[in-house]
Amino acid sequence: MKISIQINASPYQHQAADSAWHFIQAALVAGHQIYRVFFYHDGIYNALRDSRPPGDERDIVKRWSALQAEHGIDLVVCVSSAQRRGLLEQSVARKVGGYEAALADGFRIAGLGLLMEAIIDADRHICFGS
Amino acid sequence: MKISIQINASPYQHQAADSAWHFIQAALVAGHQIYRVFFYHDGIYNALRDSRPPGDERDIVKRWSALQAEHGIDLVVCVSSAQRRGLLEQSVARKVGGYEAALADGFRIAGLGLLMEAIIDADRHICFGS
Amino acid sequence: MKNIFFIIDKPLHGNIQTQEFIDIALMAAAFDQRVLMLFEGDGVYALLQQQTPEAIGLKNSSPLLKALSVYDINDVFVEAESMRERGLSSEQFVIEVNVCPRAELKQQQETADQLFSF
Amino acid sequence: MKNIFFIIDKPLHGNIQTQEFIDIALMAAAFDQRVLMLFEGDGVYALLQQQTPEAIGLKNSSPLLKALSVYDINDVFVEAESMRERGLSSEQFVIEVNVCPRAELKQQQETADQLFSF
Amino acid sequence: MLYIINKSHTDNLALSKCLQTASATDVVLLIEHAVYAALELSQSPLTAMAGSAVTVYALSPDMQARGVQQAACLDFIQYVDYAGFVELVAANQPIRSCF
Amino acid sequence: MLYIINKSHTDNLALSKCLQTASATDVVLLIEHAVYAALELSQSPLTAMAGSAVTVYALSPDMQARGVQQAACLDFIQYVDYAGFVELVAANQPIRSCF
Repeated sequence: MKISIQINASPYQHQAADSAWHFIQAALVAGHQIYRVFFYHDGIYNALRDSRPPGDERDIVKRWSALQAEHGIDLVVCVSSAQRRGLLEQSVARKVGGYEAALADGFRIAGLGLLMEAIIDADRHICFGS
Repeated sequence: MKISIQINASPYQHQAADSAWHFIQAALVAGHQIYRVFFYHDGIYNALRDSRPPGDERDIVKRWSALQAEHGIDLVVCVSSAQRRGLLEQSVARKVGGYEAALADGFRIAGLGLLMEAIIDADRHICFGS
Repeated sequence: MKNIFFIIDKPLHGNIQTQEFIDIALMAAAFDQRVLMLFEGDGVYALLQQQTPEAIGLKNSSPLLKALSVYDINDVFVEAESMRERGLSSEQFVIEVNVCPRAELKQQQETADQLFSF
Repeated sequence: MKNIFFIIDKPLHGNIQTQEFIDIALMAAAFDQRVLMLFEGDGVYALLQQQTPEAIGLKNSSPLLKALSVYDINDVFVEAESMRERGLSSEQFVIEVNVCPRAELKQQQETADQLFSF
Repeated sequence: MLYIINKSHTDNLALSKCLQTASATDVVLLIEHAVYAALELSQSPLTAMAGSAVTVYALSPDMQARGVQQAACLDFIQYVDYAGFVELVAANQPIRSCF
Repeated sequence: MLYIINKSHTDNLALSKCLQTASATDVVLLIEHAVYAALELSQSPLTAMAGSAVTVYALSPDMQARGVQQAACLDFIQYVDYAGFVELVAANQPIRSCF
């Protein structure tokens, strides 16, 4: 089954990113395909590359990057949610002197169209929020 | 009267930053002193320099910077909240190849001791959260 | 074409969440999906006239509701119980809506391909 | 020295908020302030034994509660009504606490210089 | 004691809880989504408080933002703008933000 | 329909609301702070649901994290781990995340 995921809340302050990650792990083990993970609202903060949690805690951002590296899962950050909150596309960052490398490895920034595509093509779309 | 302020929630997704800002404006007009604004928990996202809201909306981050520039109000971002969530001190950012200029103008990053100082020295300490 | 049911149970002004949520509904309509919108709980307050978020420096999002019909989103429902609990009548709303009882809306939701809330 | 009253009304595990909040209390104690802690509402669940957040990959924050006495924070209260509503007894808790009725805690709060919740 | 409530009563029990212990010397201030509780027909825990000694304020700019009209509110509610909010903070101690 | 509830019932009315319309074909899954509602002595809206046709699951890893013991839960509650969560998602349509 093709399952699409949406994350609407910031990491650490809410359990959404943790719940989604455990769900995805179990879905992969069960042989399902994760069509896409779409980060919306405060969910975009999951993609901040400079996140440095204490060494004895899980690293949520790195865990997302690893999910992409190991399973090729498409991690998409909504461009309008991100721009409002301080995470810029590389081309925009370059133009305004912002942080071109703010996005952690494995994520890409794109429009709401990719969310629609996921909803239309996937068999299930599950939201995790605050 | 010396009033100290604490912001515990992210901008835009919650009204906390707006409520606090209007409160501070009114307090200044009434002749009170704003001892410090301390950003804790997800409140640290108020200090992301690259935030670019649409042109027809208020710019929360710029508004904080202006408050510091015009009234010299001390804007302090908690170092441990910030590091966990992806906003690094300049010296740390330099060391790990992060974004040295991630912090918007007028903010500084410091420890919880500055919150304690504010609570002890100020006549009132008001929290705004989600 | 999928039936996508958007459920708004939060007010319109004060933060960006509801506005960002409606953006998804408009995008779904632009993608030629069948969009149904339901206002329930405190979401019914989103429909009130005379909201002036400019009073706290916020952009007025009420025009976004008026844009629904422009995007051919005409299946806009309000839960009757939520209105009654708040003493509201549909004349107080900025757009025309279908007032439906909770039980009927539940049946409608069961036929949806996708339920969306936030 | 100020009387600072910390009110915890949320569980301990699942997210970082409560842990970050307790950090403030420890810091206040380190600054030689008089710290009082009150667990009420769902906050009483924070005191439960046998929490194993490792099951969902989270760090166990229960030791933070045991650290309170190390920081000389001994005025730890639990609202009796919140415990009763949840059928909990203080033997189920990881630390020793003072169980107090709501009305008495209200009087205590009135004497505080600073009330802190999150 | 000044209670600052910022969530809708249909979302959160903070308002109910503070009214359980609030006394004549206490002040309750409704801000943000909590202003809906001032409405007479809101079925909020305030509707049972007529004649009580507790003083309740609502932040009028937050009411305006949401289209909450004073004429539709409970008659014992008082109104403040941000300047009044600051005055309440200066006049009351301690303050509890019920977030 | 699968309802996913993630907030404590003392914080939020999502669980009450979904139980008002849930029928025999519906499934309710409690995750995150919502698992406290499975406790027999929680005074949650579930405590009045014994004998009802609605199927209620609680996510066991979230229970363990919080020290919520199965022995202290209502006897009609069923338990799933994340693998079971995935199975519930695969088996039910539509799904409503009540956040």
